[in-house]
Amino acid sequence: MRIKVYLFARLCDIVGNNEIEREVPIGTTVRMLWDNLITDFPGLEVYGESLSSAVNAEYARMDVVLNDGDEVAFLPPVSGGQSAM
Amino acid sequence: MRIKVYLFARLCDIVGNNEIEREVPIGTTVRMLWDNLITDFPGLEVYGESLSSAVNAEYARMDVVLNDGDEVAFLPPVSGGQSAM
Amino acid sequence: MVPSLFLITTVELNLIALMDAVSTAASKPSGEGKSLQTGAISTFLGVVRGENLGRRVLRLEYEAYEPLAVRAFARIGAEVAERWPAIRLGIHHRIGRLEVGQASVAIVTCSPHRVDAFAACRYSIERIKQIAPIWKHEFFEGGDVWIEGATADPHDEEAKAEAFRRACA
Amino acid sequence: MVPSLFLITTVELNLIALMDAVSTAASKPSGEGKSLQTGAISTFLGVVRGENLGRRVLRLEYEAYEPLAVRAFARIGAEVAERWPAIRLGIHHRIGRLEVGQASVAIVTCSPHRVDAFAACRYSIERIKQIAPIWKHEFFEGGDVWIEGATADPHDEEAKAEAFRRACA
Repeated sequence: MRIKVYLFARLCDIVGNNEIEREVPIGTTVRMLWDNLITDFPGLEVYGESLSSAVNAEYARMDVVLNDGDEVAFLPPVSGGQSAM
Repeated sequence: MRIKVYLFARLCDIVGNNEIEREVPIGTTVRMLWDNLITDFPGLEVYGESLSSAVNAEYARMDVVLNDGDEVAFLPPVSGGQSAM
Repeated sequence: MVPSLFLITTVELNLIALMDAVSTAASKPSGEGKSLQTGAISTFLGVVRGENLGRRVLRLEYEAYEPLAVRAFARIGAEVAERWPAIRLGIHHRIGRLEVGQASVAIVTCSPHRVDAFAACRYSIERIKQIAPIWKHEFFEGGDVWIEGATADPHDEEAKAEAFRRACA
Repeated sequence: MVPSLFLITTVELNLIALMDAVSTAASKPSGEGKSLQTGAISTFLGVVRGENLGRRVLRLEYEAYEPLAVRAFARIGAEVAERWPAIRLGIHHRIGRLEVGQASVAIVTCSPHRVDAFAACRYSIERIKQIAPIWKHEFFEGGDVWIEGATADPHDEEAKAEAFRRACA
């Protein structure tokens, strides 16, 4: 299956790209896709605990099973709103 | 002494004027001026408990002694701000 | 022209102009607290509702004892500055005839942080209702009535405490 | 043209346009809740501060996952509507390069009464910080850093409860 992966903020810096494509086998979950990315980009690993993910622009749990053509986004901790706490 | 008296909102309606002048003896307090007004305009009396007063555009207690030329304002309960509670 | 921070006016309120005035005002004579320090702006607009207590409201007429009202706003400003030293505040209140949907009062607070901006803005509207010598005359379908709220007493510490409580301060 | 109630934009935020959009929006499909019922408008603007944690801030760059951010705003709108049925809400967030003094986020709530307008506005900024997929990159004198706040989880009921608590709701 072909999956489009979006990466934001520091994750984009680490990977060097805000959008990449991955070929994954049927049955792959968001978590498996993430682990797969870590193999190529070990710098991502520290985000394992604080990560959020979305599938097709909806928040999704890491155990969601992917479908061909899905767009997966990995989101580091967010900081929208005003400039300071 | 000559005192200028300002009346607002319902008080103005009752007196029929938002500004009147009164001659009062030396030693007159805001309270005495008010009682004097009630004699002429008995409709004011119900405001005795909920009244505020100001002398020369500063909030003042009813026991303040007036000076010649003072401007005294009698203020019914206020309702500034937005349109409803 | 930068408008006054505390104003009674018969013309339409201009929230943006008030925001500009507040955000460029220094919170201290030294110039400290200028816009470099603004991280949060909270505003409040009171608007004439078309309904009150089940009555269909046609219009309101606001009356103020103007010089005392401006001083009451400045007093609220001093109370806010005492509690939240970094806050800058502006209050404009409109008087005269107001139609449904028009704004009667505009409040702006600028602060480094949002917590104080919200609390000071909320505190200010509570205090305006308590101590600003402003009255409203409601014209509704079938009659009219002067709305009478609180007996104005700026020295009533209990009222002040209640305003802080409502502001969650 | 009336702007969307929930928007990510690269251009300067227009608070007045957002207020117009929110105050003319019906809170219910029936048309109930239109401007006749607006008695209070609370707004919040987040502004880029010139100082953060003792650092002199030069500028910020905001990035968003736009489609999810707009949905997150709409989700906050649904949470607000559930708690305060009469409230109407709008949220605009700017992304891209922002200079000190520029607004990053604008929130508007319209309500019959001020209590709910303030609470819903405050709740919304807390929720934006919790669940909106938006990041800021701070460029300060001597370096730059991605500011990382909360792990976004819209289903975290504890975070939601904390936002209600901060809103004094």
